[in-house]
Amino acid sequence: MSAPEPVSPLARHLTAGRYGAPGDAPVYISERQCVLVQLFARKGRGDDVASAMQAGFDLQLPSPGNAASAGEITALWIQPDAWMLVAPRGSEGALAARIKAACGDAGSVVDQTHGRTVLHISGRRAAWVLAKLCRVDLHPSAFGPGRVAVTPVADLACVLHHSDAAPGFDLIVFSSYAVSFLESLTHAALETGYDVA
Amino acid sequence: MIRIDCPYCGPRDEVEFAYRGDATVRRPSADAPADAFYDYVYTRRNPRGWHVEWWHHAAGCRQFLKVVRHTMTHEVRQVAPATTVVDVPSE
Amino acid sequence: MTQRFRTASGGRIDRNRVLRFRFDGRAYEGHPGDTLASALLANGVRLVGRSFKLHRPRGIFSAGTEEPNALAELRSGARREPNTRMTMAELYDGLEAASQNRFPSLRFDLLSLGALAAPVLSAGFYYKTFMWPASFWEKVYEPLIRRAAGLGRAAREPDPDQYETMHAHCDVLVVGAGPAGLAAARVAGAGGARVILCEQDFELGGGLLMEPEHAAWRDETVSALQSMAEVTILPRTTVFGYYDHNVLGAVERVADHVAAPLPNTPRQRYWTIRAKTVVLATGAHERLIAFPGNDRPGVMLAGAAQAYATRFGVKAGARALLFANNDAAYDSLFALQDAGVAIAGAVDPRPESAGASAARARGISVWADSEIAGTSGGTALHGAHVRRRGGAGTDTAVVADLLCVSGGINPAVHLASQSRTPLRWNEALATYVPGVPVLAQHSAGAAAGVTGIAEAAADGAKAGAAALGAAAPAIPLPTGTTADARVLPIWEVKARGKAFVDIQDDVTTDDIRLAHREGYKHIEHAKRYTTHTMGTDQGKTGGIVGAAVLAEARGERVQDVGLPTFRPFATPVTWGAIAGAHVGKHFAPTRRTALHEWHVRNGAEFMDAGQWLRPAYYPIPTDTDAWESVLREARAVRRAVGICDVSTLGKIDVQGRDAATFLDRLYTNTFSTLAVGRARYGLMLREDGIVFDDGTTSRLAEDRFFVTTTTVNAAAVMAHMEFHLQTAWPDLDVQLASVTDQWAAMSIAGPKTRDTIARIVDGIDLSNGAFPFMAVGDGTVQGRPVRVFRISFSGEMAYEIATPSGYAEQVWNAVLAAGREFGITPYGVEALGLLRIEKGHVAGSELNGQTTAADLGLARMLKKRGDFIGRTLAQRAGLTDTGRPTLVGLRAARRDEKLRAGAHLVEPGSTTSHGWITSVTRAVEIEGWIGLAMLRGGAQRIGTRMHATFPLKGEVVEVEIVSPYFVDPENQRVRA
Amino acid sequence: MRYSGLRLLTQALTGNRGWTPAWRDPQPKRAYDVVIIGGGGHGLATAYYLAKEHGITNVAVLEKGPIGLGNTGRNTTIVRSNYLLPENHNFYEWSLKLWEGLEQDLNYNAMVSQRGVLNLFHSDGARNAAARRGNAMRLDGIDAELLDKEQVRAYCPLIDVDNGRFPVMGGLLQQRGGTARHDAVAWGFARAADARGVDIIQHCEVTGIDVEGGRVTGVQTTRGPIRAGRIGLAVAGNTSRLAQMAGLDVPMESHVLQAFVSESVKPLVDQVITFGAGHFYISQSDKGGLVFGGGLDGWNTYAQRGNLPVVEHVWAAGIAMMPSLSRLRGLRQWGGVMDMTFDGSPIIARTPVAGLYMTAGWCYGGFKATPGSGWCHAWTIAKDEPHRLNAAHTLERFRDGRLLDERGNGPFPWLQ
Ligand SMILES: Cc1cc2nc3c(=O)[nH]c(=O)nc-3n(C[C@H](O)[C@H](O)[C@H](O)COP(=O)(O)OP(=O)(O)OC[C@H]3O[C@@H](n4cnc5c(N)ncnc54)[C@H](O)[C@@H]3O)c2cc1C
Ligand SMILES: NC(=O)c1ccc[n+]([C@@H]2O[C@H](COP(=O)([O-])OP(=O)(O)OC[C@H]3O[C@@H](n4cnc5c(N)ncnc54)[C@H](O)[C@@H]3O)[C@@H](O)[C@H]2O)c1
Ligand SMILES: Cc1cc2nc3c(=O)[nH]c(=O)nc-3n(C[C@H](O)[C@H](O)[C@H](O)COP(=O)(O)O)c2cc1C
Ligand SMILES: [Zn+2]
Repeated sequence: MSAPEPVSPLARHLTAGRYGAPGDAPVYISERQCVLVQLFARKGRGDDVASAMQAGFDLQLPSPGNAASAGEITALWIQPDAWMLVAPRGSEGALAARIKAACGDAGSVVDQTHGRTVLHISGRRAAWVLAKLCRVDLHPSAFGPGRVAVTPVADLACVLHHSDAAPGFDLIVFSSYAVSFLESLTHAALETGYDVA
Repeated sequence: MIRIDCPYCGPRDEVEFAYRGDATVRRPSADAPADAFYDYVYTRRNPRGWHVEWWHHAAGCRQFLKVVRHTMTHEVRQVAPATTVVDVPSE
Repeated sequence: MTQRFRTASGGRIDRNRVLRFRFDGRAYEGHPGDTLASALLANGVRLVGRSFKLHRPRGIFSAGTEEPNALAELRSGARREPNTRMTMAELYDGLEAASQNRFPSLRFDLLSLGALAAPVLSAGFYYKTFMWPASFWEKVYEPLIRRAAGLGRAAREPDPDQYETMHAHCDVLVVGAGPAGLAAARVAGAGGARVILCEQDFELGGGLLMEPEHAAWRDETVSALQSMAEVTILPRTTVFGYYDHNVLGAVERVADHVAAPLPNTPRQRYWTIRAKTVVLATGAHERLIAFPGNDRPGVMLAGAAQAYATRFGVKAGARALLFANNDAAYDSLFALQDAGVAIAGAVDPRPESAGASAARARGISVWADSEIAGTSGGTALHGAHVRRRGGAGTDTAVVADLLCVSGGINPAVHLASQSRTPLRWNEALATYVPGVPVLAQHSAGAAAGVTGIAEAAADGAKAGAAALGAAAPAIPLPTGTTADARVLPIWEVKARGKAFVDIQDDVTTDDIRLAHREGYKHIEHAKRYTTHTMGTDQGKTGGIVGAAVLAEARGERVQDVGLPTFRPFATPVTWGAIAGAHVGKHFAPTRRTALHEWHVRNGAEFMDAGQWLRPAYYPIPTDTDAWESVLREARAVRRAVGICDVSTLGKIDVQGRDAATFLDRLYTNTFSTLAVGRARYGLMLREDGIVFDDGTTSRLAEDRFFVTTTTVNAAAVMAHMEFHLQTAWPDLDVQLASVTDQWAAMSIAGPKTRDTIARIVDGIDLSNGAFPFMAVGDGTVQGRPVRVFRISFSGEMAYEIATPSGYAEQVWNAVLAAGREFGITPYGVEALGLLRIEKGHVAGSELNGQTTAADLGLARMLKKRGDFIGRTLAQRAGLTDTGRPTLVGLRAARRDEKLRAGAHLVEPGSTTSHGWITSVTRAVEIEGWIGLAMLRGGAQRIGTRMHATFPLKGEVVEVEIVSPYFVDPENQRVRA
Repeated sequence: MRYSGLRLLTQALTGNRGWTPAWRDPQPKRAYDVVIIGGGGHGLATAYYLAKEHGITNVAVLEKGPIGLGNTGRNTTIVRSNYLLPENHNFYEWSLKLWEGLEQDLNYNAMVSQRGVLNLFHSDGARNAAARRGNAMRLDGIDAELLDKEQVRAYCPLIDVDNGRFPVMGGLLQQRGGTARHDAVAWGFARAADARGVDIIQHCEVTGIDVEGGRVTGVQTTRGPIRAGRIGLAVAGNTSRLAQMAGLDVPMESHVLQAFVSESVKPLVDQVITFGAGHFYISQSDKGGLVFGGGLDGWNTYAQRGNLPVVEHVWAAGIAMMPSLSRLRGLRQWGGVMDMTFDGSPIIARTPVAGLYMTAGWCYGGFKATPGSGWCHAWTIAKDEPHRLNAAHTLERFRDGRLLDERGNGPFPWLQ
């Protein structure tokens, strides 16, 4: 029996095609299939978790407002002594287990792979479209590649990661709101037009 | 719009936060008399001036922050992590 | 001939293109660059509206946002938009507008006959009459008043257009793109700042637009700004409010200059702008002078007449007379003369002035030391009476169809004042200017009392530099000399007839004096008593004039009387714009479980639970009504097996060394004694001793718990936990993660549950011995991880299966397949409610924030030892009073009678309520309707009968008071 | 001078020159039997009923600014008595009865307009709560009706019953509820109290309360000290500050509530409607402006101004309820400082300081209480004991746990 495939809440909601205004600067919207693991350092064990992650994954846990990557894993700071680790889809629960094994009782680990959905928006006007929904300043002088903001987008809790310079942004939202979120995002993108890959 | 400079996340709009009232009252110990709990829950100075208050960065880093804010001007003078001891400005 | 009043040349309109439009059904033509007002004036239309109270004829008074009179209903049907300032409405081809507040027509308005009664309709007259008979107010007087009042008519259908929000951040926000704003923006932009420049007009330039000689500087500055990457220019954008922390609100009219927005484009966009520094270059509004007949169509602000001539290429009249107390206004008159308007002369209260000399040099006759004591004409001005100041000598009748008035200028200090910048009296201009700001803000140009193009631009550049806070680059500035804006402060000409200080609301100088006489002497009292400054223009042209009249009555100086508070909206903005995209189904986000689409495909009827959508029930074709579905589903659970999506329950992963200690303090019961692999029902109080929430908590490891909360309280419980963890017990080692969305959960309940799920759950021995009631374990279903809980809300043998939500549908389908032979039935929230009521489990209707644990029969859950939240205050006398209502069960005495939640329990024949029904249902376990209720002396009344009365429907039902546990009170089934 | 249509006519014929001040502007005396602090509706009504019902006329109302510009002058004017708890609805019903005869009593047209107040609900739970409330009212003889969805549609066609995010299920209607002209209420009470000898002293801020041996003796003001045998506080959002002058910390916080008025339009909304799926309520003033508001900004403040987040929510909720309002324009926005208690219900009571009384804690609902509050406060001051109608509205109830928490929100004033 092959490994069961989880179903994304957006599975039936993202249909490839071009939508909205026909201009020449559309944004591109897609879903990313990821493994998400929430890692906490236990009280007073920040250093231990940091060195465990360094040793086990060669990953330096980022400071507030930032992301850091090592290999396929990207760590996003989400709250004091807590990070969201993002990696490409792999076997169920495996990454969480590896991290827990590495951190031991210095860390608490919670698999959130199914609890969150990751959308990606890119294109020259991506920040402009996001500014309709997002209250933080996305200007290069205030934000930029490698930066992370935990902030509501379209009134929904979101981890916003400026993931690539293109520019491109990852938007990590609660799965139960994913459809609602997508509706707001695509509505905001009607004016530039958007392309679903 | 109140803007609160979260020590972790940076300046954010008030909508990201949930207000949680006077931060100068402290939960009494378990053996404290009922009056102490009464004061903790109900008695408020409610100052017209500087107020030290809790704001929960609910849509951000999930931290309860101590915010020193003026209740007439709404100026925010200090935003600190929950365990920080903050002084109420005299002016 | 169309456009009779168009000048031969000049102006910023595109004469090569013609736009057609209609006003009150008649067709006219105008040009791109026109406003509705300028186009109407070009066509010689003078009468455009009726005043608020007296229905007097009104014409176009200004050329901007300050317009009190020229308000129209724009567009039609669902797009009808009342009270649109014609002076701001950009002309487009096909525009349709109608005058308002008149019946049956603008020219013959029956309600204007009411003006005959004008002396009775003095300020505040309605407070003194209409009191007899009392019942006539709602039936007769008020409807009459209401029908006569009001201005335009609102649309009655939903708005077909879209609106949007936009969030912006900048170093420098410049409000207003006149010379001051343009210069400020350019300096700040050239200095490298992120700049946003908002201009409410469709063209940038402000006062420059009516000064052709400065067009070159304007054009060069605008293109310089356009070339700066960090400068955002927003025309058609009104900054409406200045809020705390330098946050300003603005509305951009994206598509109001076309008949309807393009597809994919919003009509308007609401901007929230967070600015490090703000430059207010909002210019000034010219003010009126109160003289009798100053409201007649044809009376116009001098600057406006100039704007029509030089910007729009329109002669606002054929023969113009000026009444002004300052030199600057003469420039307007000269501009009219240059545009080919015949000049009747100038009336100046000053004995001598530079303006007057200049006028005479241009061959214009000047009545110095004079004033205008009245106007003549019907619905259009025919002339004015000029007399010596104070009324000496005889009046001269001057023929003119355009009377340009200038009483000086009022800097547009609205936004500054909203931001708590104090206002300062400026003697030379006899008006208020901004004082020292409180926030990071600069006022510049006419907004700061600095008039003249060159001066304003220089002042703007200075403000731009100050905002930049760094060495400011030099920019080219316009040069030139400007007429003196200083005034001789005259506010009113006292002569026979109505002299208006608020033209829209028909407030006269006599009204102000009457208010004073009656004791409404404070400016805010006078405002409210007379309605002065309360119209759509908020007294922009006459506010200070009314204050001056009041000051005179009080024997004080104007500056000692003050002005009414400046409030948002500096200019009114569209309601829909602020609502943005949050309309219709998008008013609030929708939360869906991982099984949502299965529910949709299987015909579920949904209901809202907070933001969640939950299946209420799943009708099948043979169900004749909803109850039949619900009863069918519930029976399936009681008799065989059912499955219900319970993913919406809040789930919190609690880890850490001190996790158990923490839960002990949060819950009224103890969790530190719970064994790994076991679950326990927990009750949480608020600190005031009232029940907050309940749910089951499972111990997954020594240092790890899985907490569930009620659906509606999930977020509140999480915040409650974080609050206490971070503020009261920061020493505890506990980590909290919301895993509500990570885990989908389904409750499988009924006697055939074990038989069903044992077929598919691997890795757990589900036998009663190995996995008893309240056991928890991890396993798999067809290779998908699951966590199984042996808990029950329905009162039946039940298991809850949680699975990572991406597998929800697969696991759900596996259970359905396994249970098919038992007739497994999906059940919704309605059946769930039925089952829990039969079982006597409390839920939201009982946990309503007003009940204690004892009220709900849960007193035994309060541990005797150790602290927990709410312990102390729960013991207050009022909360332990034995007279409090407590939980009981009810049955309709006649089994076929329906019970209703919200009914009250009374003794037969009495109206004294002893309690109320919280939840009801038709039962499946027993016959008829049952319910739960909160009843005083509940325990003692069990076995008695009472009346459940529902006066709202005139219903009374006899009920038996019974134990709330209708089903299996011994908990045999759940342990089976 | 008595007001009437005839007087209006005769005055009109003589140029309206004969009108006299609605109330005098006296100098403060050195001492009064009773000093009422706060010249809002509640303070003025207290003074009026002290004089009218109890014959106590040596009374001063001290107001720091001009009268009636506190919450009385900035509220959305809704009057109703549709409360759940008997302690509350019986009190408010008495107040509503006073409203019904107020104009004739005061000889001032306060434009009490019983146009109906409809509270919408959108869920079974909310319907049941509305039914419980309406039935409770009916049992105590107060009018209430339960409308279903179709009746709501018929009652007010502008309401979007079906298409919203939270469709309307029905509403609880009180036909006798409605609005009154806020300013006129203050002015009418002032004029009527003045006519009975009460001194209304404006621009007189109380800066201290003198207490000797646990009993009040007078006040310090910006216009000098004034002795008083009894003192009644009616200062709304400033109650904490005034109570502290007498050494009391009260269970109250000050919060801002915003209100809005649209540009004036022809009659559109003929009733008072409150939305049940968000914070929004609306009525139309006689001038034609749609007067609307919503919830608190939600943090302690003494400033009479609010902020954009609440504007956004309230306006969006407005469009959700009545989509056709979308193209109207907002004209003005302001705020008032609310005296929020920890259970959302008022306090009309004696205090631990002898001779000091208060009517306070009105939250955002005290305008409708104006006559009733003044009436009960006057009774409590005159007799040094509460009337039956305000017996439960004590200061001690918080300590005793006898809370009057209508909505079960708990001790969080910003959520009440
Ligand atoms: C936006 C808004 C909407 C509302 N809507 C409604 C509604 O629809 N229905 C309803 O029933 N209620 C409503 N309310 C509540 C209602 O307005 C108030 O509860 C009520 O008006 C309070 O009246 P008051 O006389 O107690 O207070 P106020 O009118 O505020 O009077 C208190 C007075 O005390 C004075 N004062 C304060 N300190 C001192 C001092 N030291 N010395 C002297 N004087 C002092 C103040 O200047 C003020 O004039 C609303 C309130 C607001 C702000
Ligand atoms: N109205 C008059 O009659 C009058 C009076 C004095 C001065 N002036 C002239 O005004 C000029 C002074 O230059 P200035 O730059 O100080 O003023 P300005 O009047 O040229 O420019 C102000 C600009 O701000 C815009 N504005 C105002 N409030 C706004 C808001 N809330 N949101 C967005 N835009 C807003 C206006 O539309 C205008 O374009 C000179 O030409 C002077 O002669 C005119
Ligand atoms: C019921 C009601 C109706 C109002 N209608 C108007 C109106 O038509 N025009 C107006 O300018 N203001 C109106 N206002 C607002 C007042 O002008 C004023 O803003 C408010 O009373 C608060 O006072 P303040 O702004 O002086 O602080 C209204 C206020 C209320 C309470
Ligand atoms: Zn934060």
